[in-house]
Amino acid sequence: MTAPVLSMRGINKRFGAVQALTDVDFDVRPGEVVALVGDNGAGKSTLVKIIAGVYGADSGAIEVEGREVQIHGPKSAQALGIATVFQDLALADNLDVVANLFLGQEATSTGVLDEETMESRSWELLRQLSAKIPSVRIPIAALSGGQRQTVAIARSLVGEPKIVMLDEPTAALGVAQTAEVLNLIERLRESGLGVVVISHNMADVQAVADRIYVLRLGRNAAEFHIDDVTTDQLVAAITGASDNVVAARRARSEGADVAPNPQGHLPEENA
Amino acid sequence: MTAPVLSMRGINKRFGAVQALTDVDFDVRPGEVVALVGDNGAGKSTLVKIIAGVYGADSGAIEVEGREVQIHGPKSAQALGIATVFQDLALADNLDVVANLFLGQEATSTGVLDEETMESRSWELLRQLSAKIPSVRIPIAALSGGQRQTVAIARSLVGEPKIVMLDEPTAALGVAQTAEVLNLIERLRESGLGVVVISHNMADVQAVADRIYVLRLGRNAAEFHIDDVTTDQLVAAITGASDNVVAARRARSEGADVAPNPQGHLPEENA
Amino acid sequence: GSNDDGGSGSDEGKTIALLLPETKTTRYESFDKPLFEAKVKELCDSCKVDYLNADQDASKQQQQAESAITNGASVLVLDPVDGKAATTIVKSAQGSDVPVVAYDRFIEGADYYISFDNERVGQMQGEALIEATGGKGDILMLNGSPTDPNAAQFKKGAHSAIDGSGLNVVAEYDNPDWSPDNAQKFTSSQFNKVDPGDLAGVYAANDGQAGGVFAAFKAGGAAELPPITGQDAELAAIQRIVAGQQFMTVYKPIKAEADQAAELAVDLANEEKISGTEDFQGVPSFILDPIAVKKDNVGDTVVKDEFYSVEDICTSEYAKACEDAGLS
Amino acid sequence: MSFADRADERLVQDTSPRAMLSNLGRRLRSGDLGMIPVVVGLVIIWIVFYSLNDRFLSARNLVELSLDSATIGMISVGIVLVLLLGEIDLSVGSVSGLSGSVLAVLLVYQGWPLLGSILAALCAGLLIGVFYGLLYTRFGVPSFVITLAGLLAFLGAQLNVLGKNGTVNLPGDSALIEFANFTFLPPWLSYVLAAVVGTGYLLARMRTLSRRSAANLSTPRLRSVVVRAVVITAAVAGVAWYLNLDRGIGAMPLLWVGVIIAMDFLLRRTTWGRHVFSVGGNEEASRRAGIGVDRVYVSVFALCSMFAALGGVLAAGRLQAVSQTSGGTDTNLMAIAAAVIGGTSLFGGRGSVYSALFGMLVLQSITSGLNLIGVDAYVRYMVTGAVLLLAVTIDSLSRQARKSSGSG
Amino acid sequence: MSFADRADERLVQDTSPRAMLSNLGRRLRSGDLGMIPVVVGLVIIWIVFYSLNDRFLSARNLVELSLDSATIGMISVGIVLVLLLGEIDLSVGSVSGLSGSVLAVLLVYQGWPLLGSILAALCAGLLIGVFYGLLYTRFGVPSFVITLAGLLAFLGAQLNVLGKNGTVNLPGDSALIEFANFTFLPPWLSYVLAAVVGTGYLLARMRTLSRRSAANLSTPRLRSVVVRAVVITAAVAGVAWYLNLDRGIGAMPLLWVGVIIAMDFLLRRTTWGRHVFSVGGNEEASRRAGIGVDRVYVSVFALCSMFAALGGVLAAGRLQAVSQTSGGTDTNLMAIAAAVIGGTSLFGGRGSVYSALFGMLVLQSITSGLNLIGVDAYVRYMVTGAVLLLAVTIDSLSRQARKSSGSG
Ligand SMILES: Nc1ncnc2c1ncn2[C@@H]1O[C@H](COP(=O)(O)OP(=O)(O)OP(=O)(O)O)[C@@H](O)[C@H]1O
Ligand SMILES: Nc1ncnc2c1ncn2[C@@H]1O[C@H](COP(=O)(O)OP(=O)(O)OP(=O)(O)O)[C@@H](O)[C@H]1O
Ligand SMILES: [Mg+2]
Ligand SMILES: [Mg+2]
Repeated sequence: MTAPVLSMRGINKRFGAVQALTDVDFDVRPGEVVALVGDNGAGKSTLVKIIAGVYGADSGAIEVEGREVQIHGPKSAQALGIATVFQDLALADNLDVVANLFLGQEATSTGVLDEETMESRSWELLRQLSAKIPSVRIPIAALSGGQRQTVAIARSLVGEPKIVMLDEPTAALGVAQTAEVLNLIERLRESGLGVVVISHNMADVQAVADRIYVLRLGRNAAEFHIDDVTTDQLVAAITGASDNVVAARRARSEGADVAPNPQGHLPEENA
Repeated sequence: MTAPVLSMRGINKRFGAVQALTDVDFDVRPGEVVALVGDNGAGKSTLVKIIAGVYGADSGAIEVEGREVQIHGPKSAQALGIATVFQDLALADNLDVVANLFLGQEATSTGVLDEETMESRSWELLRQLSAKIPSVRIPIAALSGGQRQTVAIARSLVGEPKIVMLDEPTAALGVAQTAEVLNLIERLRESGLGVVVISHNMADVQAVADRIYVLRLGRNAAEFHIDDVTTDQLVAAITGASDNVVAARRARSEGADVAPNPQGHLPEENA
Repeated sequence: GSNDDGGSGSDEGKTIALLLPETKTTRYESFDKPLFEAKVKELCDSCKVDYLNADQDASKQQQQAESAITNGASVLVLDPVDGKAATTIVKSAQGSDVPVVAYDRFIEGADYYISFDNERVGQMQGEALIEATGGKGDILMLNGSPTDPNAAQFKKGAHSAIDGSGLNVVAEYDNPDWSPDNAQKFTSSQFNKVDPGDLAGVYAANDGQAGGVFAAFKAGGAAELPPITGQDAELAAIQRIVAGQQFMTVYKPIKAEADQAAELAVDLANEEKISGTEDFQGVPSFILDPIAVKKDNVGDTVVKDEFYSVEDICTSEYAKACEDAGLS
Repeated sequence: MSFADRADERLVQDTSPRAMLSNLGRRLRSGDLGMIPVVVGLVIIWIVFYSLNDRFLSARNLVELSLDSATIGMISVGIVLVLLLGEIDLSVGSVSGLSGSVLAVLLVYQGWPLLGSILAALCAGLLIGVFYGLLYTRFGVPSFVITLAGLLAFLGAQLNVLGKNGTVNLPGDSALIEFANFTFLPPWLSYVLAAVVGTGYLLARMRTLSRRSAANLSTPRLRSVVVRAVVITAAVAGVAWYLNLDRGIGAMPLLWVGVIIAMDFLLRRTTWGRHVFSVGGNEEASRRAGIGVDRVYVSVFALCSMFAALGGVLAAGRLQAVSQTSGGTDTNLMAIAAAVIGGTSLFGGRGSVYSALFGMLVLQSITSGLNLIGVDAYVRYMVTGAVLLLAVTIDSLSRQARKSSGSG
Repeated sequence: MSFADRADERLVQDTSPRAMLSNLGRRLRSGDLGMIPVVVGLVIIWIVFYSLNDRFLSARNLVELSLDSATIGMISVGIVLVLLLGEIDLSVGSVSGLSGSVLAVLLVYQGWPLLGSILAALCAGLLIGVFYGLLYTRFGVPSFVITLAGLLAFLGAQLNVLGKNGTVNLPGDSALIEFANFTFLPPWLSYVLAAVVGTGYLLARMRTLSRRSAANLSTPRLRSVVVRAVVITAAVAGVAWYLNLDRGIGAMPLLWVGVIIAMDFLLRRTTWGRHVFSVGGNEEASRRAGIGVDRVYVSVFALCSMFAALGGVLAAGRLQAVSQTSGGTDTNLMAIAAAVIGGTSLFGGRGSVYSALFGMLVLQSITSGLNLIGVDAYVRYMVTGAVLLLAVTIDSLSRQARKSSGSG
């Protein structure tokens, strides 16, 4: 097994009275797609933001390519080769699509912005993702939710990262765009990058992930290899109970009883 | 068949150089769940915003309960009994969860805000949706994506609407919360409301919808009854082609060829 | 009263408060204050001067008066931002047994008054202009700020002289903030109506505005400058007068005024008897005469009084003009 | 415990004294401190000036400070309201000057009764505010421009109303002058006031407490509520005692503080106040929630101008005269600066009316301290700037801490 | 057509003259008009004043207008920059006054050469700006407070630098006075300028055009580019011709317009400018995109103060003297107002340096028109306010239209 490109140990983060993360461990290897799943508010985005340098962890150690690092801000995370698509997208509403795609990585020729290169490259990137954007010269504020998300994802392809983190990248995407993003993730894996994907869609997770971390209420709740896990086990690990509302709905719609997985199968805690 | 509670004819909307909606027709009947699907940027949210009074249509007629109406703003839409969960959530980041839930419909006693009633009612609403929110007294800005979405959905349950419109309500939700929202939609249908759901998740759509409208590039592309349609047909109608990337992915992952649906099966255009 | 040092005959630790109205003209900080302080020091070594400046704000001045009384002042020497509104300060001070000397501007009900008469200043400016123009021709009038009560008094005095004469006021302007820039802009826009050469003279209420008027004439390409009035005897204005760029300024021998005020204040602090006053609207007063400074009497006024030294005035730029004017 | 709002296991819920102490430390570091940093800044300013001149903290000077703060402080209350909406009012100075002039002219030249004149002055303010609000909501002109135009236009109106004679002295025996300068609570009444405030606080908290436990929500401990009530009573009584060494608690500062408490109540405890915050935080979301956004704007602009008018009336009483300089440029800057120094954001949705109180006290303390020390004008300007910056930096540093710990 | 950016079938792409006309109508109604509404406001003001006094549009008065606008207009350029970041600088007046004083004192009392003095004055501005930027980025003090403190502190510094004699006359033969008052383009050069501007525009557009078609992107028609170039040349030549009836195009206004064009280029065509807009639009997003946000803030504050200093230097040249009132309160208000009137948002991320140009022209036109007509002080204030409001309402109404049609 290759050494992890990113490795985190004992990460804690508290916001006011809320302990968002408690002793979380997390590893990503090159050429591996790691899924991070968990209920709403489980702390997934917080973990991603800590890696991306948006928040500082209260305690815990982060290693990138075996070296312990301090991440002081988004800039230093990017310098370490970490590209991130945030759940809240983080686009500048007043700028157009091209400007947002290349924000912080503008193409220039003789010191002046090279708009033509950026614009034609934008069309390429967006077409790769099957984006349905009528014009790249309208401000982001005028885009639909899915169009914005596509722009945010395309952003992460500009530049040459070692690790790509995608926080619910397909939440607002149409069926075709979702498929393209899954294809993209597979392409990233093939080129040897470490990929972290957060998603609430178990089908998507199972389709692309090699390994799955489950967070529950800010703690490592379980870790699975993709081959060892069923959807029901995953859902049970996420919700913390096997007789959950998801199972109930499925049972109702299938008109049949699904045998509940005994909860004992799950690793109780990782730490 | 009952008379539509909401009926739209020939709706057009143009933004600058982009024709977002062209001659769109749309009906919702009481006690019916109508799904609105389509690719990113197809115009779904624009249509919902026109009904909710956020935008004015350039042309076209809207009838509510058989009477032709002019919707001058969100307030007048609400007066007509239309409650909306917007895709961009539209919450006040600086206010806490309770304040957002009851915004515009505050509970008062003797002219003063009745915080206790609102707070305990908030806990009820959120528990109904299995929300994982640690405290209702923190500002919305401190919530995770899914937590915000739950708050936005819970908002639509305060008050007594005739039509509930949910624009991608489950995009950021966890599996349990998604199941609860689907349950909620069914409860709304049972109590005789007209429900409009926008979603990119075909499984969810097929689970709760009675009728499905497909928008493509701002036009009515197809209309299905839930019993008459397969997922493949739906996807083909959305993407406008049966040999699409979704089918390709599915084919690849199933290791088998799926027979492409002949496109001729779909109604070409509704208008 | 809170004047806890009051009542004793000795001059041990007396505090005299000097309240001046603004900082935008130099006279207060550069002359009134140091001259007053020096004279007090000379008369009464242990006396202390509390100096306060109200930045042209009447309510701030009221607060400062209260502060001074809090601080144990035995006398207030008050140059009011607004002479009319300052009657309140007088009453409040007198209520605390602190006598008030109205300095430079009149306050009704003050215990004493030392000044040059504001209306008289305006009148002198007007008369000088009549003299310079021969009492006929077109003039511009640039008055002080419409939000400054004293400006109205200068304006009134000037009109009392000009209105009866043969001078014709083509345009009149109340300049917000007494701003030289505004004066320049106003004057140059008048050149659209009147050729600069056709103007017989310009009434400018103070030296700052006179500077703006001069700049406008120069920028407008005027071959010859008409007489321009001024007030305050700012160094820049004296230099212009020497160079023939400004006709006159009104010089108030501040040293005389400050010295008189200091003597009076020390006497009051020591509760000595005051004599030699005249009556001005019911207030015992020392009325001093302002002096019109023109090119020919610069040496006999501001230089003689050591208001400015010849070196101050005659920078390299003005050396030649100084020579011509006989300043050395 | 099984309170509805304490069920989540991620909530850190240790109520032992040690935990509460460590919590305080955490709050200190994370900057979640409300008004405390500004108050700390104020205390530092007081200590420094006291060490330079010990009359600074004399009862007499503090009474003067309270009187001086009240006039522009009243105007600042209105500024806080517009800032909460993310708007601005540059014309409060002119409006206060105009209202003062209306009052003076009606009272002195037209012989109106005092109350009638005051009402007319306030109405003038109200009308101006409504006019602003309508301009803003109908035409969408930025409030900066509307009120800049108002600053000029109403200064012109003020000059016009005052007429060519300028300064108008109010009648020396006017009740307004009496109120603004010479009316103080008698000592016994000031202690009664302290008791009333304390009891009022206690009763209000007890009511909340019982309603919360009825709704099965977590409650603060009764003991801590009682302790707070006692501390509040003692603090008010202490202030009253010290000020009573001189003239005591003035009627005008009392009105000011009363207005602030009342506005704070309106903002935090009524539907209207909630809507002010929501419109300031996210106008679009508020509109979509069906809130009458336009009405909120108009009401806030109207209130702001009315407070400006009230400030102008009080200033007239305090100065016992109205002149062309009444409500000059400084007034605007001071009123806005007080609100901002107190921590109200210029971008809307964040702040408290108490910032008008503490911000004004900071500004007036600097002015008053420098008056007592007596320095050259240029030094005074420079020191004022520097002290101002220092006072606010304390607040900003604590906010900074909050930001970087991710909880803001 | 198969351009990469014209593939979407929802794009309305009719380029017939009739469609272009109906498009213009649509843009008119939807308010997507950039600077046009302000220019319309300006034209209306001009027509009104012209009808009241026909000297208003005389070549002489327009030359004066251009000279009067340039000094504070230069300061306003810097204000636009800070506004684009959603910040404010209240101290530009004091900084311009201080720089003017530094210049005058070095030049007259210290005998420095003119260029050295100017450089020192500009450096003073630059240092102040850098200091602001560091305070803002290190401590997070709101720029309103920092620059309010600066307003006071640097006013004090100005008084101190000027010393006890106050006003300093610049040497009458100084090249600065020459530049600010008497240097005008000779007629032939002004027409050459027109030709150069037109050709420059044409060449730049042609280059873009060829690069775009090389990248397979849609291009505007060559014909329309040429037409525009001709119109621009004709307009500049026309203005030059009219001004040449009097003294011609002044060097100082030319510098001002040149600076505006250069800053517009920097803002729209360089990485730095892009970052200014992104930080102003969404600071957090910019930070996450790895932009050196702090550096952007510092550079903008520095530039703003430097432009203020440059404005102070020019004002000194124009007035031929520096005094305590140089850069008084009006300067701040005028400089900020010009930017806002020109349509730059106070909330960051939206605006153009051209707003400094047109906003300043609006303000100066009102002043100059009222000077020509000659009215009482109070009427002057009221009319200035009213005209200002009217001029901006046109702009706001068009923006309003855009908002309600959902395209903003
Ligand atoms: N800036 C913040 N301030 C305070 N609390 C926060 C902040 N950000 C997150 N939290 C809290 O931390 C917890 C974890 O949030 P996080 O955004 O990491 O959840 P998540 O797993 O991404 O959820 P989702 O699936 O809904 O996106 C939540 O309870 C949230 O309330
Ligand atoms: N305010 C606006 N200004 C300009 N164009 C807009 C605006 N809102 C939407 N559009 C355009 O209208 C089209 C339809 O957008 P809409 O938000 O309705 O799409 P949608 O179907 O909801 O897509 P998604 O699935 O991504 O949410 C898009 O191309 C978008 O660019
Ligand atoms: Mg998340
Ligand atoms: Mg949508």
